[in-house]
Amino acid sequence: MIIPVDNKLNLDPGKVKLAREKAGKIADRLHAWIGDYTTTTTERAAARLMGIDGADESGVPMANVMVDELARSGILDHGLVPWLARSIVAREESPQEIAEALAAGSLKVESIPDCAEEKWREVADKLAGEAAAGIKAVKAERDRLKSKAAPPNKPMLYVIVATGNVYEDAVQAEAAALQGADIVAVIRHTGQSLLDYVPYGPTTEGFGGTYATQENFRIVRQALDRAAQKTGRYTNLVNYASGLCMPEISVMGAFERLDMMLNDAMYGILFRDINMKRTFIDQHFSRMINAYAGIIINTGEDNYLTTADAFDEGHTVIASQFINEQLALRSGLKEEQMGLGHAFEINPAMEDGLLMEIAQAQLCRELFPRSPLKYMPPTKHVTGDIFKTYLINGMFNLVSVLTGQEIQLLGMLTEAIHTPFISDRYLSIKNAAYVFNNAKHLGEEIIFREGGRIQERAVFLLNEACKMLQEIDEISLETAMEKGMFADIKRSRDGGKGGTGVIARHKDYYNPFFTIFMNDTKVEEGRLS
Amino acid sequence: MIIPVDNKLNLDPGKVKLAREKAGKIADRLHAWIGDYTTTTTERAAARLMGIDGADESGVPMANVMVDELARSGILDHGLVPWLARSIVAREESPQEIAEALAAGSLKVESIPDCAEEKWREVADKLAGEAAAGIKAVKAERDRLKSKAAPPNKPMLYVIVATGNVYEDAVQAEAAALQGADIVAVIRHTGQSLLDYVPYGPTTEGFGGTYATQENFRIVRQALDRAAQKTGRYTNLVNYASGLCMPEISVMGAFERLDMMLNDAMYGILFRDINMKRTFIDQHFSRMINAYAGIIINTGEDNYLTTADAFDEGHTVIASQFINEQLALRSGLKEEQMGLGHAFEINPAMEDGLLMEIAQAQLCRELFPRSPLKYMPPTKHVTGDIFKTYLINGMFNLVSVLTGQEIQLLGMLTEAIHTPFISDRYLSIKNAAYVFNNAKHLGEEIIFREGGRIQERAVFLLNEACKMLQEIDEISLETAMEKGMFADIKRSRDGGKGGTGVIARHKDYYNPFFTIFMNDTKVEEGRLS
Amino acid sequence: MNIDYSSVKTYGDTLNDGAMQVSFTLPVPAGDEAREAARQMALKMGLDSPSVTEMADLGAGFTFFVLYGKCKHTVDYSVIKVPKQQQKVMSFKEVNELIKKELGCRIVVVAACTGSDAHTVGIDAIVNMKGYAGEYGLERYPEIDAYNLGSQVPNAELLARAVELNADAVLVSQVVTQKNIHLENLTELIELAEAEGLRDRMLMICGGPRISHELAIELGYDAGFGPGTLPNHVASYIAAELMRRHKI
Amino acid sequence: MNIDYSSVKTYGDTLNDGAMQVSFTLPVPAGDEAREAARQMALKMGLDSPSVTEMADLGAGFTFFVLYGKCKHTVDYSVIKVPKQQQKVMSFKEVNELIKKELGCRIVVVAACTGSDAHTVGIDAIVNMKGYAGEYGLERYPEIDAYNLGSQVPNAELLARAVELNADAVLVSQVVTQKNIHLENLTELIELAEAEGLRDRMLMICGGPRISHELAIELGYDAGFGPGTLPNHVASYIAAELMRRHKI
Ligand code: B12
Ligand code: B12
Ligand SMILES: Cc1ncc(COP(=O)(O)O)c(C=O)c1O
Ligand SMILES: Cc1ncc(COP(=O)(O)O)c(C=O)c1O
Repeated sequence: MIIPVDNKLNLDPGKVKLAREKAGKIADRLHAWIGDYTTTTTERAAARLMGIDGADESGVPMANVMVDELARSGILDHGLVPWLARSIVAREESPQEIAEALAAGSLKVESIPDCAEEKWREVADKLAGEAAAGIKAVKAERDRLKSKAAPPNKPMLYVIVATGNVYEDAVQAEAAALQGADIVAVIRHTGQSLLDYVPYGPTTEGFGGTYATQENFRIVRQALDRAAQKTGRYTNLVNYASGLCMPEISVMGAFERLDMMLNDAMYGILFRDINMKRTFIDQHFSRMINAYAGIIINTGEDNYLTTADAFDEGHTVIASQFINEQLALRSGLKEEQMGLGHAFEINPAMEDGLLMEIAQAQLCRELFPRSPLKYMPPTKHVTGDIFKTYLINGMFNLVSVLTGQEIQLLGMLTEAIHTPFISDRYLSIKNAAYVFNNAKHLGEEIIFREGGRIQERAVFLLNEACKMLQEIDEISLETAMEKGMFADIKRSRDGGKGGTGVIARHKDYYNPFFTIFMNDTKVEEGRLS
Repeated sequence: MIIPVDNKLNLDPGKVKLAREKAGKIADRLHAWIGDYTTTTTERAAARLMGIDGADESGVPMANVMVDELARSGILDHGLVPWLARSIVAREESPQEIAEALAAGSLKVESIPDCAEEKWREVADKLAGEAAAGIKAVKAERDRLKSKAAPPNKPMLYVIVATGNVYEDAVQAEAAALQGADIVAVIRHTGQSLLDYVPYGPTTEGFGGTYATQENFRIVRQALDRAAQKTGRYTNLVNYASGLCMPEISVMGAFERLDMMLNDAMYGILFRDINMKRTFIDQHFSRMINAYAGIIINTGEDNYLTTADAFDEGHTVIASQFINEQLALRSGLKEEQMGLGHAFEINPAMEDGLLMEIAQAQLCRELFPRSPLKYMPPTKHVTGDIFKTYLINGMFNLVSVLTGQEIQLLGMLTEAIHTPFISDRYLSIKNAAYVFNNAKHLGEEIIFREGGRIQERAVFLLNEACKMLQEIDEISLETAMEKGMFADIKRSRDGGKGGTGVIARHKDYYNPFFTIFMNDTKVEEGRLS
Repeated sequence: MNIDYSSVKTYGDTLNDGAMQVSFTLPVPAGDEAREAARQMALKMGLDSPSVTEMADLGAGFTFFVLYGKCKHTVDYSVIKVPKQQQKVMSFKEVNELIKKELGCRIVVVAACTGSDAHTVGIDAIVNMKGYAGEYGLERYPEIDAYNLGSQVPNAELLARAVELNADAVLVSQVVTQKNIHLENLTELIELAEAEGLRDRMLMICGGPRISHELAIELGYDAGFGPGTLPNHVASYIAAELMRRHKI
Repeated sequence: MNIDYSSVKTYGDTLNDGAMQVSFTLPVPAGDEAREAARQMALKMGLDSPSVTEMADLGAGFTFFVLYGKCKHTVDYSVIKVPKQQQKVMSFKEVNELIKKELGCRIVVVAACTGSDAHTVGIDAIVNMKGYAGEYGLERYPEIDAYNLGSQVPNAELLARAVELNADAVLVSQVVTQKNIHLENLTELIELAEAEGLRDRMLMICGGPRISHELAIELGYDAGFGPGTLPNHVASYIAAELMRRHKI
């Protein structure tokens, strides 16, 4: 996925290096404490990895039942795996059977006898190894399917479905694939990100979207695979990890062959008021899973420009991308898996606004040359004038092909009106297909005047991002968010939802997946700053 | 109106010079015989200039009555003015009174006695001088109104109205002006170009448009002047001179303060099958009138790309522009008055088609740096998918602002469906206003890669145009049109409509306006090739 | 998804939601009353919950609207029958071979864009050598003699030439449709042919951007061709239909 | 042009031509029958001479259409009356002066985006310091005490805070409108206020992209504000209305 880019913007490599270094230090400062904690959802994710699935009679997922029990009995700080492994040794049952016994009340946490560390470790590592192998198999299947499929569009066409009924979603996803979409995302039910569990089973009455459940993942994945047989192309499936269940949803994604996941703690903090500590810890494990599963993550910097002004705050996106890159590297993600977010959100009424968009998009491209950037369409400033919206979306597509973006969220005709109709997606795909083809090599042909408005803007953005990173390095990322340095939104360090799910690790804490995943996804020499 | 342009395309100035020289020779070859002839409409135009207006009971315009009578009596080869002047001397009546007497049958052509040349010349020159002064006054009024008005958009926004009812046209023209149009054209009734007279009075039941009549010109001019008082901007009015009455309609335009006129003999030959000789003679006088009246002409090269393929035949547009430029100079038009036509008509399904459009538009811009190019929108390849049409029109607007065009015919949402609705114009103006503003200085910021696809295409077009001009120089323009070298259309040298209206001039032929107009509109040193 | 084809509704993102987009202009000044008028118009059309998403002042007392609503009408799709050309489309080569082998004589075709219509691109695409979208035009078919009379040809002249050339098929193009001029003109041509007793002597075929086979049949033609037609579509039809008529 | 406002038709380029554009999807496979179904749908809506200008296969058995036709319905524009806010819009300075001079005490305003709706940009535009489109927000008004509770605030909590702060006006924003959730939520708030006897103690004002003053009145609010609202519009209304109520 490496797109060759020249230095069209006359950027100072020293500045780029500086930004990366500062971002590295900011990430290190977070990672200095992230490893000291676990969270409820991290442990639930481990449970899911160990094969625990399903929900009890009242709909509480087994993973929650188990983790709640361990928390109640005060041993969650050791991690879920040790206890589970010991139970397996003691009862010679499967993880699922143990969970069900716990749920049924027929088994008490305390009733499991201790055993030699060696012994339960062996059981734990074996099960974990099998789980990891399962994920690898899914990854291999994806690689196989992709390698025999026709190559995707460039940039790739990404559309969303959001009906609230997974069966309707599946039909629409299939139609989108037939229309030429490379990527389909199923929007989540409003507010799922604030649920401290993952709903179970298929959704037929969602609101504003469909729950991210493993069954829903499976249903839509099948629909897209079906479409792939007709089109000979591979359609990527996307869902959302961000929220209170980041690692769990990542596990589900790894199992069900999702191809991309939105995965961003900063998004959760700023836009869903999630507790900082909680979500940074969750993000780390969650991204490790994504990394191992070969899933591309999407980060949420684009959202900043819906609450803050896209022209005034363009540099905050750049700064955040640097931070997200460093954080992602520390979770084992390759740059090729980092769909760093940005957006075309400058007020269309702005004189020379298009030049500013080109500058920002080209800057992202040059700063992160190996990353498949996720480029979000105009949303905030589009109106009920659907014709104009269609046109602005076309300009967005033009900037994308001109600057070599990779993941192109398509703008919808009715963005200002309602969640997309089936025809809106079709029209958006036609829009992009026309522009991408008609301007295919424009990027190769066009050079920006030295010292001109475009170069100047890019240089300015990079400078401002550097300054911002320098400041954040001094005050810490948490303080920066307290001060409202991103998205014009202030969040207090200890406030937000989900803080109670954070648990300091015991010195004997054990989770085999950390090792397995991190060993597999070694970051290339010299990439970590 | 001079737009500064760098040599962005790496053009060979020698080639440009060569093209101009060849075009000059082609024009000279036409002008070697044009001056030997007059035509019925040329003489009718002279009648109109001398103040003859109105129509007889059966609707035949006075100018036609008079010219027909002179033709019948075999003295039209002397021109209309000598006889008219002699009648004035003899009868001490106004030109109009004389025309009416002729129409009523109370006066016979032959009954006017001869008189000393000096005497009738004095009368003729005086009347002609007054007519010319009248036109100058109209021009001065235009200059006054423009100087106090806000400056137009850049490129200027040009829309058409085509209701068939001049009163409905007037409302729609006014609305368009209020919406921000800089230029409004009233489309002509289908087939008017083949009428060998100009209809009289207001039109209320036109088909596909409204007749070009002097009354209609006046009604719409007033509507636009009314709008100007509200907007503080000047809205230019356009109509069509091309056809069998080129000079007459130009006279009407000069009287009624039209600001632009479509004026192209080659268009008439190719697209209306008008006799070559006839229309080249007509065009000469007609353009002299436009030149004197300060009217900008629009040429019709854009039409070639509706019958011929825009990619394959792009160079024919360039060649024709060179020829039209040289012809126009020979009629006294300044380059600033030459709205040379070109168009955005490459199939939108073509890979890199946009790059090809940029190359062609930039080439036109650099070859004719002082001329207000008339840029026509996509028409042939747009479909009933109005959303896509709107988008393609936006790309057209983008190319226009990027390459510094001046007269931008706005593409209509419903181009493939019907003549424009009132809302289509509004949407087209919004489209252009957004793109022109949002990409205002894009042209200043963007450079084309040396030897890249865009430069290569432009150089290729210029080379092909040169070759074509060379060939035409050898075989003559008439032969070139016989061979179908323009628009994929073949026209025989002596065929076509209106050939009988061509009359070889008598050695005593006299038309004072030729001298008055040409003396006034001296072409700058060194411009004629 | 279980679609009841006897009662189909428009679809946004959920079966039977009735979603629909509308845009129009009203000759009233922009404002709250105008918006309400637009809403009422939509209600009269059978749109529930109409929502004006854009109102724009066009100046001079006109206002433009974009509106979404939920259409309550249903259509019985299950009973719709549309007349169609039956024969399959053949390639240039296949058509020529068929004519040569089965018909045994060359086909004569006369084409024009008639009336005041001056649009030649469509008919040229079908008839001229060069053809359209990579498909050769009828002039290039060795087994077809094609005559293209050009544009603005009077209907009577077209028929006269067809008789003169003993044409097997007459092709007429109509592009301008303002005030339904194409319908008038096509009807005139058919009536003329009938009056002169020529109607059954040749295939009468029309085409243009607003022509469908169905419309053509209604107007009394043998076939009609719309946007996207390629020369071989027409050639296939003519060859197969002539064979059918000659009972080959 | 002589427009009969008691019977207004849609307008393309000639008075009363009824021109209208429509687009929709049908859950039927693309083809001639689909096109005919679209035409029939248009006829049912009252569109004469419907013409499908675009038909696109959306895959999976759906087809999209763009269609033009001539709408035969008319609307009586002359009798339309729309409830409107009466007072004129004042500037930041004028509002503050008015409050200071005439009301004599600061106005307390409590604002939130309630229910599951998490869109804060709209309410922030009205309330926050920074304001919107160059107009200061209510927080900046020296004579107004504005409290912005943010998003996803339960209706009950908003009311409780309003009582606690002795608010003169409650501002509620609703942006998400899917399945009419905004109507449900706004109705709940009013009913809650009435049940608690608070309704007449404070101005109840709502806003959002699909809110109009008319709709607000219908729902039992004092005023409603839609797209393009600026802070001073709201401030003007509140100040003037409070004066009216206090009979100043
Ligand atoms: C090119 C063009 C012109 C050129 C024509 C050049 C020429 N020699 O043909 C020029 C610039 C000269 C021109 C002039 C005018 N035009 Co014009 N023109 C067009 C345009 C842009 C494209 C038409 C075209 O060539 N399409 C491409 C061809 C390949 O498609 P097609 O015709 O549909 O043909 C295909 C099929 O329909 C079918 N087909 C067609 N005919 C036949 C016949 C048979 C027998 C068969 C089997 C198949 C068949 O096969 C073809 C290939 O698939 C259209 C807008 C548009 N985008 O459609 C306007 C358009 C057709 N023009 C229009 C008008 C009004 C005019 C003028 C009257 C304007 C004026 N007042 O000056 C003039 C006068 C022309 C006249 N008297 O008829 C209107 C018609 C409005 C209406 N619906 O009635 C249109 C729609 C533009 C608009 N929105 O206003 N025009
Ligand atoms: C920005 C945005 C977001 C941001 C919100 C950030 C934030 N903190 O606000 C983010 C990215 C987080 C977001 C998320 C979602 N969004 Co959102 N979002 C938008 C977007 C692009 C712009 C809204 C906006 O800010 N407009 C600008 C402001 C200034 O305009 P405004 O709200 O109309 O406010 C003005 C007036 O209405 C008025 N006003 C508004 N409120 C009030 C109140 C009072 C008292 C007064 C007087 C005036 C007033 O004054 C304001 C200034 O003039 C719209 C699409 C669009 N272009 O409209 C979608 C949109 C609103 N979102 C939508 C959806 C579905 C969602 C999600 C549910 C999607 C999902 N499932 O994940 C989520 C979840 C949010 C939730 N739980 O509510 C849909 C709603 C569909 C519908 N009609 O129901 C929309 C229309 C997009 C779409 N087409 O799908 N979104
Ligand atoms: C990074 C990221 N995660 C998640 C989401 C969606 O989150 P929610 O389901 O909370 O709306 C978004 C929204 O656009 C996002 O950008
Ligand atoms: C140069 C020129 N003259 C005249 C016309 C219009 O001529 P007519 O009225 O014959 O359609 C055009 C059409 O676009 C044109 O380009």
